[in-house]
Amino acid sequence: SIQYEQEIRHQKDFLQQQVKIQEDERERIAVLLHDDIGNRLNILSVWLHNPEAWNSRRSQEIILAQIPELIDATRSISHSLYPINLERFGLLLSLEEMLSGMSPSLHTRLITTHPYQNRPVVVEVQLYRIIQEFMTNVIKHAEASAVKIYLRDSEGSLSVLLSDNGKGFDTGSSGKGMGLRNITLRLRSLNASYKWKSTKRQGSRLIFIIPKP
Amino acid sequence: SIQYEQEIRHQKDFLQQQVKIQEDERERIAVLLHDDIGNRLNILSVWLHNPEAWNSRRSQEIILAQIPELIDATRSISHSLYPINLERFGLLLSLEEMLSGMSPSLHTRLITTHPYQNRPVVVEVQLYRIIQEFMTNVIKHAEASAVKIYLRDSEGSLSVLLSDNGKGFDTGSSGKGMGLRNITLRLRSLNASYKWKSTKRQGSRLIFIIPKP
Amino acid sequence: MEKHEAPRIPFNLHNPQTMTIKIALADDEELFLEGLTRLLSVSKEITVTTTAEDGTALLRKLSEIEEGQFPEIVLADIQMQPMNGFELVEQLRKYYPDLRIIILSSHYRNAVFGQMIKLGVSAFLPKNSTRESLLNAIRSVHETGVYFSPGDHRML
Ligand SMILES: Nc1ncnc2c1ncn2[C@@H]1O[C@H](COP(=O)(O)OP(=O)(O)OP(=O)(O)O)[C@@H](O)[C@H]1O
Ligand SMILES: Nc1ncnc2c1ncn2[C@@H]1O[C@H](COP(=O)(O)OP(=O)(O)OP(=O)(O)O)[C@@H](O)[C@H]1O
Ligand SMILES: [K+]
Ligand SMILES: [Mg+2]
Ligand SMILES: [Mg+2]
Ligand SMILES: [Mg+2]
Repeated sequence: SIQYEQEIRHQKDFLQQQVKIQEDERERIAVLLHDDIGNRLNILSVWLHNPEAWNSRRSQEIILAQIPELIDATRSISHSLYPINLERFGLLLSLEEMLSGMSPSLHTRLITTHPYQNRPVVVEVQLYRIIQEFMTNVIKHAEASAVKIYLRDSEGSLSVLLSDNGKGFDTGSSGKGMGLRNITLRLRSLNASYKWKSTKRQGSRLIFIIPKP
Repeated sequence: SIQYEQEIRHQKDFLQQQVKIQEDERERIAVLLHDDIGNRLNILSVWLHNPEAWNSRRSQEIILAQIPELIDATRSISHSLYPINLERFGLLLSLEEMLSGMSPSLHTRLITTHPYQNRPVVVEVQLYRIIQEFMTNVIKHAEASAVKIYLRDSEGSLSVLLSDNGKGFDTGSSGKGMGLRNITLRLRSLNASYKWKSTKRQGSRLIFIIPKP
Repeated sequence: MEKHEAPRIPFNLHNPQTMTIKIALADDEELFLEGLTRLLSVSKEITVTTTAEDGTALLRKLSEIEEGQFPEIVLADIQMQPMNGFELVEQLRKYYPDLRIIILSSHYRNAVFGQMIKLGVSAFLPKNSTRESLLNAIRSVHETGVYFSPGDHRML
């Protein structure tokens, strides 16, 4: 009974933490939109509403310079929120995109041993997020120089191996972060079996298998 | 023990639901940003990059027409995410702004009996969200013609009364919505004591008291 | 999938009457299409002969086009309904193998770039390109069959 109570408290804490994180993220994006994008648009508006803008070369240059910055800013917020290209271009291209955005000092490889069969978007979003969270941890903590992502799609079940060659960590005591907990949550929602392995100074790896649908 | 297991399962379901809702919202905003804002920026770009744009009336009209729509779209996404003005202008002004955005057919009143003392933003965000969620339900379900929000700030503890004159509902069987559950979650995180009251055809009310900090 | 009769391609570049580069445009955003048509029409070396608001409409228009008006280059968006850019490229490659294709996209380039090269696309440009880079790309694709931006070179 004490065990149950602990488990319930544990769940409640986790929930509150989730709500807090969600709220923080909403705030971050709202502020970015309001201040960054909003301010840029207001500046653009002022310049465009100046009748001189339409005759002065300098004004035109200033106006034109705003556009790519606005487009980049919007795109990067959009991208940080949700991999919308998943639906449009599929998991593999989205993963390639993710990896190509990483620092060149981290050597990344995406290896598919059997041709990957597309899965429903709800599944691919979970897969994408798991890999994204793993990559974030590698960048934040691992001090690694290389990461590999293997996807092996055979007879309906999909095996995934994520590994880095960094400093490793104690996978038993997961600590207070949300990242590993979120990965677990997503793996469970996919009915995956999974296993962490990490040895000091010999990198970290996560293997999981998603059963046939 | 069965009760505990139920409670744990309940919590887990709730958690999964929260994660799902969060994911859906992120997707909604990402798509809006990419497609709605992104497309408009591309239109702006292609017209502005035409050297003739600066002399043609049609170009100027199209270019200028994009700006307010871009500003409105950005602002409304931002506001739907987080009440950023809370930090800047405080709870009362933010609530007034919320109410002023409601349909004129719903008569709204914000009544403060003692002068309201500002609280930390984390608290005010929760307050704002509770009231926002209540108002959303009134609009969606209550068929009410009037809503009142009382704030009574005396000797450090804050009493809030939210009420509508709509069709009422069974406050015991909360149903499957997230709204009431979120309200409860937030009230708990504020250590508030609270009470729902609703009678068929005689409206709904929520009273809560936030203790001295 | 609809079948499209392949017309005889009047590929007469050396005919002095057709010295301008004939272009077809496909984008589902009406105002973008109009803006792009105007932007390109400023240049004397280019004639926009066909515009369409999605892939299917473009294929239909190409199959009905008058002799001498058939475009040499298509500029197409990726995100369109009911036929998106990928499907459109496949159809165009199949029915009009000599027609050159430039993709205009607001999408993250890296991911799509490789796939598009495999499909036989001649160039890949962001939608907010300057008029000059659009013209450079069109000229280069017209003359050499491909155009790589400085960014593309880095990716290759
Ligand atoms: N690939 C890795 N290499 C080395 N250490 C790791 C790796 N992944 C996780 N860790 C360790 O595990 C801890 C928990 O990771 P987790 O993702 O749960 O939290 P976090 O990254 O610290 O914070 P958050 O993900 O919530 O922003 C990390 O603080 C880090 O010490
Ligand atoms: N002010 C109200 N007047 C009448 N009925 C209400 C009111 N507030 C809530 N309800 C009833 O309680 C139910 C649960 O509300 P709740 O906010 O939890 O969910 P929802 O509004 O249906 O969906 P969600 O909030 O998740 O979008 C509603 O479906 C509605 O029937
Ligand atoms: K697009
Ligand atoms: Mg982490
Ligand atoms: Mg509700
Ligand atoms: Mg489009």
